[in-house]
Amino acid sequence: MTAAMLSPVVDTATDVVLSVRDLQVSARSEHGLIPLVEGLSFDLHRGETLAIAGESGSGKSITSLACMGLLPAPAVRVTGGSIRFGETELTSLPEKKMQEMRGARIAMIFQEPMTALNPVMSIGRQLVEAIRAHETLSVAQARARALEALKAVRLSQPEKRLEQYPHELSGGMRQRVMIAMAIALRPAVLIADEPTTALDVTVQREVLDLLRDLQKDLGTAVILITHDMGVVAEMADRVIVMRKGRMVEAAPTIDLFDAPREQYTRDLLAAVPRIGTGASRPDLAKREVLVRYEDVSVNFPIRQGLLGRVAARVHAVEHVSLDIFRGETLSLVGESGCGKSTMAKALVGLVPHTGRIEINGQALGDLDAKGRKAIRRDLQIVFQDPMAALDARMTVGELIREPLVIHGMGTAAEQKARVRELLERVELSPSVYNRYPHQFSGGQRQRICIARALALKPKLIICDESVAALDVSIQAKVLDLLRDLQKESGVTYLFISHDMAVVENISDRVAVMYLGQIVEMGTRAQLFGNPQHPYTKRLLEAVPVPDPRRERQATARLSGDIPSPVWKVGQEPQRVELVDIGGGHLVGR
Amino acid sequence: MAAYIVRRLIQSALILLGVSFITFVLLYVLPADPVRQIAGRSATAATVESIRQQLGLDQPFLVQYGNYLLNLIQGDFGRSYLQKTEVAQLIVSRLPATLLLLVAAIACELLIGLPLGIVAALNRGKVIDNGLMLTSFLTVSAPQFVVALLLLFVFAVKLGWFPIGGYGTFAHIVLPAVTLGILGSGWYSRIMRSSMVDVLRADFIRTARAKGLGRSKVILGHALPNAILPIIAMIGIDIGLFMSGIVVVESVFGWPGIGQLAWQAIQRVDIPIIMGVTLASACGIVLGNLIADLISPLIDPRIKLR
Amino acid sequence: PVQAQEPKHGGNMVVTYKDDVATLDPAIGYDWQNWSMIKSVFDGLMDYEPGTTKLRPGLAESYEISEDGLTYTFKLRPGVKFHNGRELVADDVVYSINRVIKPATQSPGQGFFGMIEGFDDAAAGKADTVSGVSAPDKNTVVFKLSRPDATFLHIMALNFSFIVPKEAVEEAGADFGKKPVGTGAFKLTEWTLGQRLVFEKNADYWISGVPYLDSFTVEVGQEPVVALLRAQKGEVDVPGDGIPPAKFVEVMKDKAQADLVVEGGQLHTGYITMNVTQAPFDKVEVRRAVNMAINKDRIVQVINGRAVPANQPLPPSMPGYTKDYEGYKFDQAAAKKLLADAGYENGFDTELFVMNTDPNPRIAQAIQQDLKAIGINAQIKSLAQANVIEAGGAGTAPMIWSGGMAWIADFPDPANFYGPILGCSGAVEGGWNWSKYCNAELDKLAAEADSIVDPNKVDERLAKWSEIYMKVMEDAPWAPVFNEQRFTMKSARMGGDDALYVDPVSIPVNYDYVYIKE
Amino acid sequence: MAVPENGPSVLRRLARRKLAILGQLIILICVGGAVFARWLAPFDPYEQFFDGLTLEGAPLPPNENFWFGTDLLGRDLFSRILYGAQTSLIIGLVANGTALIIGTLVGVTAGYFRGIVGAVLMRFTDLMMAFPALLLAICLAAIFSPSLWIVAMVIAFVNWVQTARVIFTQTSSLAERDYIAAEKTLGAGHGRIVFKHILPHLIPTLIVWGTLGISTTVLLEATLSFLGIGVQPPIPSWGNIIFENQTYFQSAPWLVFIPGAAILLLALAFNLVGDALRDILDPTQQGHD
Ligand SMILES: Nc1ncnc2c1ncn2[C@@H]1O[C@H](COP(=O)(O)OP(=O)(O)OP(=O)(O)O)[C@@H](O)[C@H]1O
Ligand SMILES: Nc1ncnc2c1ncn2[C@@H]1O[C@H](COP(=O)(O)OP(=O)(O)OP(=O)(O)O)[C@@H](O)[C@H]1O
Ligand SMILES: [Mg+2]
Ligand SMILES: [Mg+2]
Repeated sequence: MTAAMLSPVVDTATDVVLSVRDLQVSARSEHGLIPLVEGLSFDLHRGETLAIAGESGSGKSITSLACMGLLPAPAVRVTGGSIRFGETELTSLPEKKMQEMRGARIAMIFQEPMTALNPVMSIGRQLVEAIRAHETLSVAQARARALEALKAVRLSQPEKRLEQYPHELSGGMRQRVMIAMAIALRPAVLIADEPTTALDVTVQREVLDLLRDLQKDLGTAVILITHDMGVVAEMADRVIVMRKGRMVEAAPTIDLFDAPREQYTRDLLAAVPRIGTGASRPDLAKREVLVRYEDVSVNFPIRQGLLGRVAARVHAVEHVSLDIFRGETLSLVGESGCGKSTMAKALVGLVPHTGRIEINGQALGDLDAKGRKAIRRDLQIVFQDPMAALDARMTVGELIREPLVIHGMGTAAEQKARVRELLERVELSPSVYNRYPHQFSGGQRQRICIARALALKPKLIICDESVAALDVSIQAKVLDLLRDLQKESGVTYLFISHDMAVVENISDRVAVMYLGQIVEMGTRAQLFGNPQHPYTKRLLEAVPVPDPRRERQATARLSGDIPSPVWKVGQEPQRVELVDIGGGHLVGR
Repeated sequence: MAAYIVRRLIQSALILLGVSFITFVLLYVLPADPVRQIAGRSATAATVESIRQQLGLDQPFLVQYGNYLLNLIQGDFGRSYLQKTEVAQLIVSRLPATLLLLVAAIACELLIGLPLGIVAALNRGKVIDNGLMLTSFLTVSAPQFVVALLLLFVFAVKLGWFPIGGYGTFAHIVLPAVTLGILGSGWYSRIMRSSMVDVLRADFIRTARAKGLGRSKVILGHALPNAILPIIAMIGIDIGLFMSGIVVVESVFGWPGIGQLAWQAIQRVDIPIIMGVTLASACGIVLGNLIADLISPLIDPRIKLR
Repeated sequence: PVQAQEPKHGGNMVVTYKDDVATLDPAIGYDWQNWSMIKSVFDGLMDYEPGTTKLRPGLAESYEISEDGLTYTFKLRPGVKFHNGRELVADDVVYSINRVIKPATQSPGQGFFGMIEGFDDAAAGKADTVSGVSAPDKNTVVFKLSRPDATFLHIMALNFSFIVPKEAVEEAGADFGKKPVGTGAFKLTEWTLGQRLVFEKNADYWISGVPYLDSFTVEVGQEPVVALLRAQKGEVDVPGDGIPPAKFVEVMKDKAQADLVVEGGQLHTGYITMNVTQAPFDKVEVRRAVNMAINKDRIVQVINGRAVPANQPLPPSMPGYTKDYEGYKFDQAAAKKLLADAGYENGFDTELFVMNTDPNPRIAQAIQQDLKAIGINAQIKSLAQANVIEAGGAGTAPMIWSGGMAWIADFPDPANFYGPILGCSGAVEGGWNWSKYCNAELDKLAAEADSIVDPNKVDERLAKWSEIYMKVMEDAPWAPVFNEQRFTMKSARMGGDDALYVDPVSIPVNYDYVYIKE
Repeated sequence: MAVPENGPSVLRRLARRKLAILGQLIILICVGGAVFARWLAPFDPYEQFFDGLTLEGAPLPPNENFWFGTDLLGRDLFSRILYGAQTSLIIGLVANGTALIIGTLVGVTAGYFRGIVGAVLMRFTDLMMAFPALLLAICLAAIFSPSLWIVAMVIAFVNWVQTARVIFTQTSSLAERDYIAAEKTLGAGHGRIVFKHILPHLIPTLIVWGTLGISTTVLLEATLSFLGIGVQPPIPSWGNIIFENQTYFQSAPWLVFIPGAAILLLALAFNLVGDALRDILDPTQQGHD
């Protein structure tokens, strides 16, 4: 592949705002320079959206940081090529000049809205500071501008937000603040590095819409970095596909989706889960209840006052009743904070609950310590963030061996052999036994978690957003793995997710949760084919579709704030009653 | 907030009660007889007994302690055995000096320790970092008395920049505060360094840079406020450590604080003063911690007082 | 030159001390530093010639002693005024003596007045007043004693018997020690707790022409090393704690500074007590062996020659000192032999208690090494003063090095070295006779000696005391080590006889008689 | 990323760092000096030499006979420093170590288990923090008869408080982490979680506090000696050599600065090794030397 082949399709010199040529970024290490990005070239035109897609670790973020002059020096540096912003060469620009550039001419939105804002500064101050860094304005004037920017990103109650701190806002709101900060100075280039990956589908939808509208209004050129082909299809004019630091393919979006030239691109597209393409699943032979939730509630008290009396409660799970059948996959969907994880935690005994949870006919509450330990063998959970769920100071082998040691299964040699077997099962080389979690990619780590969960041959595995953080290609692999395991051993899954496409791919039945209660439940066909509850419908609409030709009809925007599950003592949320509308399809009224 | 403070004050009162009890027990079992000290060498056994009776020291332990508490509640700290003066008066006359020194010393520690910690963090792994680490060890390993005298000798006697000990003007406080400050700065710089290293890795630092802020603004405006929290907690711990160092520094610099009062009282088993000073310093420590806890949420709004 | 001899009036002198001044109440104060100030603020019936140990009348113009030595009649000096302006009368004397004895006062000096008739009842609280003190008229005070006591006049010169005005005491209550009102040469005008005391000249002082200074300031809480630095800079006239050991050699080597140093004797003896009630020190041979084992010259060298070796309890400047006594010679071989005689040819283990302030632990270590040479393994217990005193009183300490805790004489009389620290009365639980040495025969001799009150028979009395101390040395409950010399410094501008700066009674400075030259 | 399959042993990796080697060397010298003091010391550390003092009774500066000079009693300072290493190492390591252990125990118990036991422990810690340590030491001194081990215990008893506070805070936050929840769902008992999954994460903090604590405890021992609870004279320790002689820092600087340097070096050496160890034990730091 030559550079000429990859050169952008349209090239009218006048409207190129950012031009990258033969960029090379390298990291210093014990073994000399390691190239992270090599020979990357592209042009960004005024008003266009250029998507950079590719698997994790392919150098997308490094590229964008190089454009911002924010590479983590001294370890990582630009070692060749050029980045030109208009007439200015950025790679050799002195830091002082680069500072003037940043924020004002090129702005950036980062992946993690939760951590990208300074937690100890009010939103207003952070915005005002950004504005005043580039324009000589009084605080009051800058504040007015900040307010304007907040209004532009359609944040509710913008005046109030100025006084608030990041932790008082939800993830979506924070990401909007980030966007407001980025557009406040009307930069010519906006780099958005996975701006929605960490967000809920519904919120993602809003943020994407917002970005598109803003771009239309301001004419800003946007570099959108993502691994979600759905997002690419919806947003981008052109796409660059990267892999291992190199550009694999560059094409207008429609062309790319229609006729991917490279095998890698084809694989990437194939891996994207699409609603309606889930393989049909065999019906369960007999419906045998493995887990039963009966009127389960979980409250978290909020203490206040002199004596620390309980003033209010977070009603995380409200009177939920639910059966999980042996051998099936039940998915629990809903937006962030609706109580999905809490359901899972109650099941494994991490949070106290009221009501009754039965496993194999035994009520959790009736068990003594020994019984609880025994039942742990049947229940395993795979968490959302594999890095956080693994003790960073233990080797992978030891981590997987943990459950065997805890439950005293076999001799040391047997245990080690079993670990090797498990590693192979999740398609990792047994030779990684002595490595540490941080030496693996996210997908590999998640497979380690799964291996650990499998060690005890459990009857039920809870997957709490287990694939949310993964690349599409890796996500697909993990999902395949899960399916294979189920086929082999008949294990049951409680699958927690907010990604409707994934859910559609893997579940037998689906339950939709909203504010701690189940609002709709049924088989996959029932739910996806005939969604009844408005909330379910909204969830489905929000899913980005990996088809650039599809026209998206404008959806009604969520007005006001997300309702809160916090209730004063004595008050309770209204109970949702589920009605069977036929074939076990339950809908909340 | 108010409820929190009230609850903390109640807790503090309980802590003070505990401190007073332990101190009382220790002094009670201490193999040294205050009455002997009062009565003098030529006293007869009868005199000794009479004084013991007058002071109520012949009573059973719990009665003594109960009486002490009863008086304490009425604000009566008792009278010094040997000076015969009201303990409250003695403490009140010396407390301001100690508090002043404490505040000045902590300010010094921060002024010395924080910049060093920040510079070390910014130059992590380089020669400067190692040099500063060495300095921090030097400061924690230095004997206080020697440092105090050395500073006094160089800056007051030889250079004449400051008065040779005493109390009153700003010039007087510099050397004692610096002495205490130098010694504590080692801890602060080390804690600051590690906290700063963590914060500098945080995402929001990158955000701040992406806004186009200058280096100093990023470090002082964004990194510092986030890195300072462990320091605030450390100040709370530090006040406790100070109380022992203050004796030496006060005596070298002729600083009229409670350190010296306590020292002499301990030497002579003047129990009311020991009790009074102990309670006063415990009060200071407890209040210091309370203030530190109250400041924390002002710096980090995520912290909720509960 | 002549000028220097002529005292000048005016000026302010600055004196520093490490320890805070606890109280200026003459009935309470018992530290040498507050004694010197109390002596300037108050007066007693008797006084000493400045810079000497010679008694002279003070507030009493004259006194008479009855034949049997049991009645003392003092005639008060007329026209003496308290600082509050009121004239001193005989009732004030009666009040003051009663106050010291009254249990409620908790005076550490109460025991000194045991010879006064009715003391026991008053001290026990059975009587409100002491029957032995009375004021027949405005100018006369009569003391009746229950036994003749030659030390009585010294007691009348002691701080504890200084005269205080009743109304001022009652007004100030327990705080009198912070608001003293007396008849002395100076009055207290400022006391900033923990910092400084300022004394101003009493213009109405009953000795005309005295004091010379307009005022003197005492700064407290000053580390001796720092005080010396300040003295070298001229900020301080007299560093009250003397020259600290760390600076001593340096100062003495510098001619200019050495000239400002004043040296004088002190009524001080440093000694080792041995608990005679416990093995192995119950054997006199062992105690003598210890006496012979100590290399006193070396110890004096260790403290930079700031003392002279001692061979008996009394210091050389104390009347009654036995000049021709040779004491136990330093002779390790003989000491070993004595030990062997006592059955300790292999030596023994014991403990040496010592107060923990420099140079005492050092001296203890030198002693330890000397003892080791004759086979005695003494483990050092270096403790806070109060703990050593407690151990000594309880009799649990086999050996104690006295340094830092005792014994600077209260008054210049040989009797002062006996009673509580060598006599039977102190050899009780909690007493200050740490040797627990009790020799009834010596107690009797002591009583006899003190009953010789006739001024003409002083020599006879002193001879008796000398005999007592020689007998003590024979029994050797102590091993006297050295008599400390006082080395102090004064600024170049300070005038007055050197003796005033090492006054054996008004330690460390006789504020009333020193003056500023320029 | 090129990561060796089987990392070399901790010791071998320790041996690769120059600073850590220096630190180990210093520690080795200190320990060697302490253990072999009897053979290494040119003189008896207790002997007060007649020619060890000038005629005025001043100590001698370093010379060919007394390498580090003599002290105020005419003893050989070099020999005393060697013997003093025994005491100081015991204080700096045992006392400091015990304090760390108590502090960790209390901090982890309170931070991990919470509940009533945790609350009581933390209140007790608050109480200890508000309590003047020196007073406690003095009283203990007077009540027990001082010996090296008592001193070590008193120091430990006084010094654990700060560690407990810091460890408590850290453990509380560790206990909230996902991986601890994951361990719980695997059925791991509390003991296993605490020892295998919490303690290892506290190592960096413990290293910082432990190494800084070396100097402070060695000096604290000196303070205690002064108060009468320390090791009793004539037994030397680095701290009490400094303490006895601190007023002489001008006239006999060797008496203060030589033992001072010894303390500093020891603390530094432990820090160098500790720093290296922390990096080595922390797998996430590998490849970042
Ligand atoms: N500071 C650094 N030092 C060395 N290597 C680094 C550093 N930061 C990133 N890398 C490496 O650079 C490569 C590209 O990283 P980059 O963050 O650009 O990936 P990405 O495409 O953004 O992936 P993701 O989708 O996970 O965000 C990765 O292999 C990563 O390990
Ligand atoms: N320990 C806790 N104390 C107080 N509130 C809690 C606690 N754990 C969870 N909550 C609250 O309970 C609610 C449900 O939380 P949960 O973690 O179950 O949501 P979720 O559906 O899993 O969300 P996400 O998709 O973000 O993981 C949220 O409002 C959350 O803030
Ligand atoms: Mg990235
Ligand atoms: Mg969740």
